[in-house]
This record gives sequence, structure tokens and C-alpha cells, in this order.
Amino acid sequence: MDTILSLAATNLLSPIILFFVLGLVASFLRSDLSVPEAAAKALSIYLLFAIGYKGGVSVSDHGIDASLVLTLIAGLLLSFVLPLVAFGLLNVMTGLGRTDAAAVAGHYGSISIVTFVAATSVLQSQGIATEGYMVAVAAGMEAPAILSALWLATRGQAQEQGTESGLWREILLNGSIVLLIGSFLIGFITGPKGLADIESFIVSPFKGVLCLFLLDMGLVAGRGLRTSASVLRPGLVLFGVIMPLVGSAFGLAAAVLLGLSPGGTMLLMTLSASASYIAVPAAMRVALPEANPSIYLTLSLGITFPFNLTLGIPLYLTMATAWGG
Amino acid sequence: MDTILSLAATNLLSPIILFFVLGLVASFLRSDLSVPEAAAKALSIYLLFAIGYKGGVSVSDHGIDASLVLTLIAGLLLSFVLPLVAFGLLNVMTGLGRTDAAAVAGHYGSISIVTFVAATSVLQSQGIATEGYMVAVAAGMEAPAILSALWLATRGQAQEQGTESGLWREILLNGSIVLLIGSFLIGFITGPKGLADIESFIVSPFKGVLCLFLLDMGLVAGRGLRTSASVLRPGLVLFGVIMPLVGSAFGLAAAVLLGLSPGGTMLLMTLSASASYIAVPAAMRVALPEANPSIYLTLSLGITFPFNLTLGIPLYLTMATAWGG
Amino acid sequence: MDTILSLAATNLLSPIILFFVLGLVASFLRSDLSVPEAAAKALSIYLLFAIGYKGGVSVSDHGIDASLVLTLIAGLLLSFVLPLVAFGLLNVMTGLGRTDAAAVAGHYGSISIVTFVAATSVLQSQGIATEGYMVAVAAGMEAPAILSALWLATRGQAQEQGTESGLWREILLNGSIVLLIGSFLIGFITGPKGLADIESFIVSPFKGVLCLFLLDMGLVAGRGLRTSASVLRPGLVLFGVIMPLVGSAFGLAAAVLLGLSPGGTMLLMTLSASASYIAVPAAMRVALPEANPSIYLTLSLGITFPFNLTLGIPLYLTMATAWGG
Amino acid sequence: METSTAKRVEIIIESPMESRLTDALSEAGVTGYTVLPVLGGSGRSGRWSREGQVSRAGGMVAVICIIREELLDGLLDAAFKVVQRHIGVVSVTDCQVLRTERF
Amino acid sequence: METSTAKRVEIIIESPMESRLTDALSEAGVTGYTVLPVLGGSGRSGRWSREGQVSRAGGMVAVICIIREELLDGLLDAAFKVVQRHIGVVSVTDCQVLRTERF
Amino acid sequence: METSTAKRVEIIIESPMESRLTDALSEAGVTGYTVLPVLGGSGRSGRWSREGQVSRAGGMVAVICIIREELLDGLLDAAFKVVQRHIGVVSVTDCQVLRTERF
Ligand SMILES: Nc1ncnc2c1ncn2[C@@H]1O[C@H](COP(=O)(O)O)[C@@H](O)[C@H]1O
Ligand SMILES: Nc1ncnc2c1ncn2[C@@H]1O[C@H](COP(=O)(O)O)[C@@H](O)[C@H]1O
Ligand SMILES: Nc1ncnc2c1ncn2[C@@H]1O[C@H](COP(=O)(O)O)[C@@H](O)[C@H]1O
Ligand code: NA
Ligand code: NA
Ligand code: NA
Repeated sequence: MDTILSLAATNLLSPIILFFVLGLVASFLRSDLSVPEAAAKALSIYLLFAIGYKGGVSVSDHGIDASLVLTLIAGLLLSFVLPLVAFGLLNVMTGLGRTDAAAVAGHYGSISIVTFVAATSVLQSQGIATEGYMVAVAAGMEAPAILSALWLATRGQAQEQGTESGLWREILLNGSIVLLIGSFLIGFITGPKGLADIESFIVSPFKGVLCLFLLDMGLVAGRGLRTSASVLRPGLVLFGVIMPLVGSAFGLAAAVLLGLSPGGTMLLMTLSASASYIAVPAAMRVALPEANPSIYLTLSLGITFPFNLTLGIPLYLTMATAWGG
Repeated sequence: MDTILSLAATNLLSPIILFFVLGLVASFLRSDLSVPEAAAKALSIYLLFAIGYKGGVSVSDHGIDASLVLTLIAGLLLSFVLPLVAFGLLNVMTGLGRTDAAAVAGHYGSISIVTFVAATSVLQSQGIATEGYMVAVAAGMEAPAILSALWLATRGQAQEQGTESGLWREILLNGSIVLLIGSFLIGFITGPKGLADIESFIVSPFKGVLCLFLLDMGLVAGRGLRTSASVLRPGLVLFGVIMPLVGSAFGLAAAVLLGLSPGGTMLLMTLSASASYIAVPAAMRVALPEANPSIYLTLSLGITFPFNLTLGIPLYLTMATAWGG
Repeated sequence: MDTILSLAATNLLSPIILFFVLGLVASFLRSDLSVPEAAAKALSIYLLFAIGYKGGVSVSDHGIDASLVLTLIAGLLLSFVLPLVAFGLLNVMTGLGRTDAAAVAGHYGSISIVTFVAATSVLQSQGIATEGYMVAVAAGMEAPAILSALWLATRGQAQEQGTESGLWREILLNGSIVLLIGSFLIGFITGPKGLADIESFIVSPFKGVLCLFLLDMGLVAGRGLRTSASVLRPGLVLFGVIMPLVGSAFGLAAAVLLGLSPGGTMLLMTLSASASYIAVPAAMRVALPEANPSIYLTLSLGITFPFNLTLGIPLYLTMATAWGG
Repeated sequence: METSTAKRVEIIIESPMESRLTDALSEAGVTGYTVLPVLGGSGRSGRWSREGQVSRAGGMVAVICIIREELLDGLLDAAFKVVQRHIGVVSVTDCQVLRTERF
Repeated sequence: METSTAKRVEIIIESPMESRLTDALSEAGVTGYTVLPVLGGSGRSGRWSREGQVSRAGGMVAVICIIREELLDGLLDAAFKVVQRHIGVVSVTDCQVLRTERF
Repeated sequence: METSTAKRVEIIIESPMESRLTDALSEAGVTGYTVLPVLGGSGRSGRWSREGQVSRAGGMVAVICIIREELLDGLLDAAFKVVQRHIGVVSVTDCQVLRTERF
């Protein structure tokens, strides 16, 4: 308990969190501070590139083994299953209609790569090692949840439209997935020698870039909360805090079964706990346009993301070091 | 006199100045070289983030003292008073109408953060230390001048419109002020330990980014001069060179009273001498739309900024080391 | 033969090439991965800035000599002459009309700066020194080919429109030429001392930025190939592979006459072999609007650029070390 | 396809005034509008371009509003109050819209 | 200058639907269109802005199509099928075009 | 609100021709126009997109001109001379404008 508090305190006072808070505060105060869309996209390209590449290098360093394959499968399963859990919880805790509930549920099965990155950097500053392939697991967990969400939404209904073939390509070849996996593979192929070449681009400035990115996330989340606060009924807010805890418990169980290291356990917990705000929203706009984007975007970005960033990550780390490993 | 010339020469041949000149020349030659708006904004976000954060770390290192508070107050006062001085000079030297003169005057009470940054980097390369809190003073000096300008413009007139409440929020919560102060506070909270984390993002590449930013400033200033040269009557151009000298004298006096170090003195002189081209123009478009933007933008960006950058900074440094400290 | 294969293999597995391939694959799979236009422009500004500046520093280090002037003249001549060669080949190998053939020919006389940069980085990783002024030669070779192309297109026709004066300014003061030459001059003026100031911006992260830029080039080239594959008749594709070889032979001959070092020889071969995709297309849109942009863009970016990047560069290096120097 | 008559209002206005304009529209009961970026332009106050600009001061945006005819006067009154002292252009075009119930 | 009558169709639609719309247009024989970026907007589903967005989910685009009158119905049918379940606005204006042969 | 009749001319043209067009407009006495960015499009020369482009060659812009009716012919003549050999679309719509004195 002592450790978790001190961990939370350290975490809350890290530049990363503070820049997120700055973004939130600026948008609550209605400052016109903003990051241009193109710059925000460039930052996210940088993060995916760096995190994917470093993951690949780390796997090339340690070799592929059964554990990688099993963890990947576990990740896929978690991504399929967690939306069902979330949907059940939503039915109990909130009055959302089926379509909205399915859309929200899909977000919680998928993952937030920035939450993952933030967790990684906490591990790093604590000097805790982790399985390099967790990046691949993160990529694998992005999409399956979308399937579950669509199934939840259309189950028992005459599926008038049939899901178009184009949609699947779009979901699986989503830009962020392709970049993350591609960079991972390139990191795997080029290994530590390749990394040495581009280290001063993707390693040393990484944390600083992350600060800027989180400033932007704070601005966007704050704007969402400000303009869409009305959709956030108490039950929904509560869901946004409880679902990550439930998700992380599933992640913990899987990690223990898999025998992951404490670092890997913590990352799988974080992935399970986090909610998508890039891949899934775009898929939902296409496939479930009747679902209200304010609900799932505000919940994912305005409630669950800050919760994980501030309290969730230290909590998952404490639990992972206690039970995991 | 010898030192100032050699200082000026060194300064004129620094990459920073030369890239500004490249931008000027390119736009005079009507080259299509241009920096996309989103990239220029990203560069300015980077600069504000880095300069604010480093200032905060430096204050956390040296502690808060009375001198910080007094210098901040002095800065606020300078920002209030300098527009009155500028307005007087404009009435004497130019034929500008009241509204235009008030708008121009407001720019000279406020500050140019890039001029400040350029001055800082000259100090650095000369190995001259400075008070870390000067960044906070810079932030404090951005807005008060706008008040003075509005007062000058509407004084003695039936104020038909009343200044809207929204305007004040907008001025005080201007994106660049919020980012500068926010980064300053985060730097203050996270201190040297936080800086170590993001040093290779905000310290080592800083000068290079500054070069690119000044290239863009040169392009924009040159385009302004090219398309708006007609508004620049001789009296106005003269004002654009004399007012920074007058401002710097006020800054020098304040610094001597405050007992600032030579570095701090030079920075306060530079702040007083520089003219805004971000915060104040935006406020003027809203509050004094009748004022001609070509006049104040061209004067601030096309005359005073290059003057300070090339000759002003070495001059202020010479004076600060002679009389200050 | 052994060396060239192993060189090609090393080259093909470098992060730079692999990120280009990732971009190609992503666009073939119709992923929505994309780099915002503003970010792509910012990356290209960075590359021109860094490569120009470093070239200038290197010349300031070694001094200006007759060899620089002679190589520059040789470059200009190559740029004038290669379009004539290309035009002849196109007449023999393809059924392109005069205007299209002239436009394509213009691209092959001019150069691709990214191909040049990729060649430089191969030299670097092989520890092969090179003449710093090759950057200036690259800049010099950008424009003359456009003249030849226009002459080829209008020769023997009543030149109804007369080439407008504005066009020449536009071609010679093209943004990328101005930035490259400007940075070169600034590097030359500020020398190694200036470089030390901005080294951690333009030297260490360079390769990483290049990876991102090549990812984008892969995306753009792939999209071009996907949407314009129909214009690429076999003869044209063959031309896109043979012309660089022919060009590189001219470059080799010139380099041997000039007595360049193996590194310089290889770079002059690469410049001669590469085809423009920035400066010339823009000029062609203005001056030869009847020429079909799909043809010259797809050929240059979709065929010749990847060919040079993957096979051409190792080949030129092998030949340069065998015959050059 | 069933369509109905409406008005398309296009307001080109300085960026710093954007939020004031959209607030005024909302107050006038106009809740549907779309904001397009503007790269540059020319008018009585000269030519300008957005390239390289850091400040919002130099930029403009185009706000497009599609509304039922009977709401036009309210919208124009609201817009006029905001643009009155400012540079900017307001134009109105007749148009047909699908899905009438949305306007 | 000789001009002829045509229709200008403006479709404001969510970014993730852009390629579906343009594919549908192509299928309906409409091969000329232009896509403009959208910065932000407001409608029944609230206000939004593109600033800082990483995802395409939040954005919209405006697709402009200039076509001969006789093709209008085909275009609207095709567009309607795509926008039907989605947010977005379709408006049609009469216009005159130069170089008639191009449409 | 008092309005008066005017014409809204929209010219979609390649980016490298932008300055030639606006210069031609200025020469023809048309000093008011607004330039909008274009993301992509499709026409007889195929589909294109601005994403990832470094060169201006691939891009287009939309130039919007609101003018009094009597100036229309001059504008179209000037525009036509520039776009003649080039790809691009010119359309003219009737519109109403506020603040007539500005046009
Ligand atoms: N006639 C016009 N047609 C289209 N846009 C215009 C027109 N007049 C002005 N504008 C736009 O409004 C801005 C300000 O115009 P002005 O108030 O005349 O300086 C210009 O920079 C253009 O972007
Ligand atoms: N009346 C309108 N005029 C212009 N744009 C609109 C209008 N209604 C909606 N839009 C645009 O379409 C988007 C979605 O609208 P809605 O479906 O009403 O939420 C808005 O965010 C606007 O960008
Ligand atoms: N009918 C049209 N409606 C709207 N934009 C068009 C149309 N035709 C062409 N365009 C635009 O003009 C560009 C060039 O057209 P084209 O000359 O037909 O290749 C296209 O890429 C579109 O951006
Ligand atoms: Na999850
Ligand atoms: Na000042
Ligand atoms: Na060449």
C-alpha cells in the first residue's frame, strides 16, 4: 500500500502526466492552445514507429519462443472476450441502448497505444525489464474487439446490410496497426545494429515527444469533456473507471497463466485495461454509424485514459510485482 | 565599442541569423520556399515548451526569492507603461491615426518570445549566466500591453461597445502564454530530475530547431515587407528602430534598480525592446478591427524583429555588461 | 560480383530501404496509413537543411578548389545532356508522344535528392569519404534539365506562347533549390564551429528522419503505382530501369575525367541516374501542362526511385570503387 | 430523390472571430454549420497567405451554413453583428437539400 | 465566354466514409469531384474540431461534384445510399460552367 | 438585412498555377478572392490525393471570387486564359451578398 501510494505520487509528478494535465486545464479554461492536426498525426507516427521498432529489436535480441506465440494468442482472446464483459457491465450499470453499448464495449476490448507507452516508460524508470514482444501483442489486440462489438450490435437482428468486405480490410490494415507491426518487423530484421543507426532519433528524444503528445491528448480529452459532458451519466463514468480494473484483472490472470515477468504482466494488464481511441472509433463510424461518437470517445479519452495514466498504471504495477512474475 | 562590433559580427554570422536572412532573401526573390502552417506552429510549440520548461527547472534549482517577484512586477509595469511611451513617440514621429497608433503601441509593450530565445542563446554561447525566472517575466509581459492599447484607443470616446468579457479570457489564456507558463510550472515541479528525462529532446536539438523557425520567420517577414512595403512610411520605419532602443533603456533602468545580473539585465532589456507578433496581433484583430494589420505586423516582424536580432541583441548585451550587474 | 551482391543484400536490409518497402506494401494493401502533407513537407525541409548545411561545412573545412568548379560545370552539362539521351531512348523504346517524352526526359536529367541522401548514407556506413561539394553539384543539376525538356518539346514548332519570364524565376528559385543552396552557403560560412552548435539536430537524428521520409515515399510511390499502373507499358518500365544505368555511365565517365574520389564518383553516378520528383514535375505542370503527370510521376517515383534505392546504389558503388578514384 | 429548397450561407471571416461567429449562430438558433480552412486570399486590405504563420491573427476561415429559408434573416442578423466591424465576406446561394428534416 | 448550365453538389461527410462515397460516385459514372478538408463543425451530434485529432474518426470532408443536370439523379441516389445511415449534409446548387465538354 | 445580387466564381486549379491565376485576376481588376486548400480529387486525369506529397506538382487549390455581375465576363476571360491549357474546373453561381459596397 505504501509502495503503491509513493508510486502513484511519483507517477503523478512525472512530466508526462503533468503535460496531460496542462492540456486538460488549458481546454477547461477554454484557452486557444492547440496542436495542429498534422503535427498531432506526425507525433503519433513517431510514437508508433519508435515503439514498434524498439519492440522488434528487443525480440530479435532475445529470439522468438513459445511464450511469444502463447502471449499473442492470449492477447487476441482477451480482445475478443473483454467486449462481452464490458457489454454485460454496461447493461447492468448504464441505460445505454444496444448499439451504443456494443460500440463502447468494442473500445474496451481494444487498446490504447499511448497508455501502453506510458506504462513502458514507468517500467523503464523503475528499471524493470519486460518482454520485447509485448508490442506485437498490443498490435494484435487492436482489432479483434471490433468483431465482438459488431457481433454484439447485430446479434439476433436481421443483418440487413451484411458487413461489407471492405470493412475488414480497413480494420485489419488500419494505419496504426500497419505502422506498428511494420516497424516491429523492421526492428526484428535489422536488430541492434539497425537500432544503433537510428537510436538518437527514436530512443533519446522519445520521452520529450511523449510529453508533447500527451499535452495534445489532454487538450483533446478536455475539449471532449467540455462539449460532451452531458452524455456522461454517473453510471457511465463509473463504468469508465471500473471497466479498466476488471480488464486488468483479466490481463493479470492471463499473465499469471502464461508465466510472464512482472514487467510483462503489468503491460498485459495495462493493455487489457486500456480503451481504444483511434482504431475502434474510426471503425465504429463506418460500421455502427448509429452509435453516438460523443459517448464512446468521451468515455475512452476523457475518463478511462486519464484514470489509467494516473492511478491505473501504478496500481497495475503494484499488483504485477505482487502477484505476477 | 570594439567588443560591441565584434559581438555584432559574431552574432551576424551565427547560423540562427543567417537562416533568418535566407528566409528574407528567398521571399524577396519570390521563391516558393515555404514552411507549412502546421509545421511552423509545431516549431513554435516546441520552442515555448522547451524554453518554459528549462526556465522552470532553473528556478526550481535556485529557489524562489523576492527578486523573482519584484522582477515579475517590474515586467508587468513595463508592459503597461511602454505602450504609452510608444504612443507618444508615434504621435510625434508618424501620422498614424489614434486607432492604428494604439494598436502599434500595444505590440511594443508586449514581447517577442523568439527574440528572447535568440538573446538567451547569445548569452549561452558567451557563457553568461542568467536568472531562470526571466521566462516567467517574459510570459507576464505578454498581455498587460494589450490593456494599455485598448485604453489608448478608446480613451475619451463613448465606448459604444464595452469590452466584452470573453476578450479578457482570450488574452490571458492565449495559447502561447498558457504553454509557456504551464511548461514553466511543470519544469519547476519536476526539476533537474525531470529535465534529465527529456533533455535530449528539449536541450540538444534546440538550436537547430531555432534555425528552422527563424528561416520561417524570415520568409514570413519578407513576404510581409514585400506585400506591405507601401504602409511603411519613413517615420514609421524610424520608429521601428528607435522604439526598441527606448524600450531597452527602460528595461535597463528597471534592471539596475532590481539589481539583476548582467545576463538578466540584458534579457529584460531585450524583452522591453521586442515587439509582439503573435499574442497582440490576434487580440487586435478582435478588439481593434479598424486598425490596419499590415502596419503593425510589418513593423513588428519586418523592422523591429530583424533589428533586435542583428544589432539590438549585441548592443543590449554590451550595455548590460557595462552598466548592469 | 561477390561484393556487389553482399553490398546489395546489406543495403536491402537497411532500415531505410525496409521502411520504403513498408510504405509500398501498405499502399498496395490499401491501408489508410498516411503521412500528413504538412509533415511530409517538414521532413523534406529538414533533409534539405541538414544535407545542405553539412555539405557547406565540409567544403569550408577542405576549401574551395578547381575540382569543385569543374565538377559543378560537369554536373550542369550532365543535366543539360541527359534529357537528350533519355528522349532518344524513349523514342526507341516507347510509343510516347513528343510532349510526354520531353517531360519524362526532363525528369531524368534532373536529380532526386533523397536518392542522393540514401547514397550518402551508404557511403557513410561503408566508411568511404567523399567530396563535400557534391551537395552543391546536386543543387546545380536540378534545373538545367528543365530547359532541355522545354526545348525538346517545342523544337520545330511555332512556339505560340513564348516561354514566360516568370517561369525561369520559378524554376531557378524553386524552394528546394533555394533551401539546399542557402543551407550550403550558411554551412560554408559558419563552418565546423556552427555545425557543433546544431549537430545534435542535423547529424544524429538524420537517419531516423530519413526512415520516416522513405516510409512516406513508399506510400506515395505505391499509391501512384496502384492508381496509374495502366500508363506503365512494358517499354516504359524498361526505360525506367535502363535509363538510370545509362545515366550512371555518363556520370562515371565524367567522374573519371574529373578525377573524383570513389565516393564522389559514386555520388555523381547516383545523381546522373536519379530522376526528379519535386522540382521538375512542378515545372512541367506549368510549362508543359499537356504532358500527362501520371506518366512521369509514376515512372520517376514508382520505378526509377526504388530501382536506384535498392539495386542501383550498390551497383554504382561497386563500379565507382572498381573504376573510379 | 426528394429534395427541398434551402439557403447556403458562406461566411469568410478572420480566425480570431470564428468562435464569436459560431456562438452568435448558436444563439440565433443555427446549430448546423461547417468550418473550412482558408489558405490565403486578397481583399481591400491586401494579399495574405497562411504559409509559415504561427499566429491565428493572419488567418481566415470559411463557415458554411445550410438552413431553411425562414431562418435566413435571423442568421444574417446574427452574422452581421459579428462581422460588422471586421473584414470578411458573406454570401447566400439558393440550394436544394436531401433529408429535409435535418435543417 | 460561353458557359452552360450544370449542378454543383456539395456533400459534407465523415472522413472514414470518404472512400466509400467516392467509390459509389465512380460506380454511378461520376468521375469528377474534388475533396476539401474540413476544420470543424456543428450539427445535431454537437460541436467538434479537428485540432489535435489523431484519428480519422472525428473528422469530416467536403466533396464537391460539378455535373451535367441529367446525371444529378444518379449521383444523388449513389450518394444517398452512402450517407443514409450517416451524419452529413448534401446540397445542390445551380451553376454555370466553362468548357462544357469536360462534364 | 439588405443584400444585393452578385456572382460566386469557384475555380479549381493546380497549385503551381495559383499565383498565375491570382495575378491574372488582379490584372483584370478582381482584387477580392479567397484560396481554399484541396485534399484530393478525381477527373479525366485520374484520382489523386495530397497525403504525403512533398511537391506542389500534385496538388490543387480552390479559388473563390465573389464579384458584381458586370465584372463577371472580365474575370472569366482572365481565368480562362490561365486555365485554358490546364486541368481545372470553373463554375459560376448566383448569390446574394451583404455589404454591397465591398464588391
Ligand atoms: N470578393 C471576394 N471574394 C472572395 N473572397 C473575398 C472577397 N473579398 C474579400 N475576400 C476575402 O476576405 C478577406 C478580407 O477581405 P478585405 O476585408 O477586403 O480585406 C480577403 O483576404 C479574402 O480572403
Ligand atoms: N446545416 C448545416 N450546414 C452546414 N453543415 C452542417 C449542417 N448540419 C450539419 N453539418 C455538418 O455535418 C456535421 C454532422 O452533422 P450532424 O449529422 O447534424 O451532427 C456537422 O458537424 C457539420 O460539420
Ligand atoms: N466535375 C468535377 N467536379 C469537381 N471537381 C472536378 C471535376 N472535374 C475535375 N475536377 C477537379 O479537377 C481536377 C482535374 O480534373 P481533370 O482535368 O478532369 O483531370 C480533378 O482532380 C478534380 O480535383
Ligand atoms: Na483493453
Ligand atoms: Na517590448
Ligand atoms: Na539524373
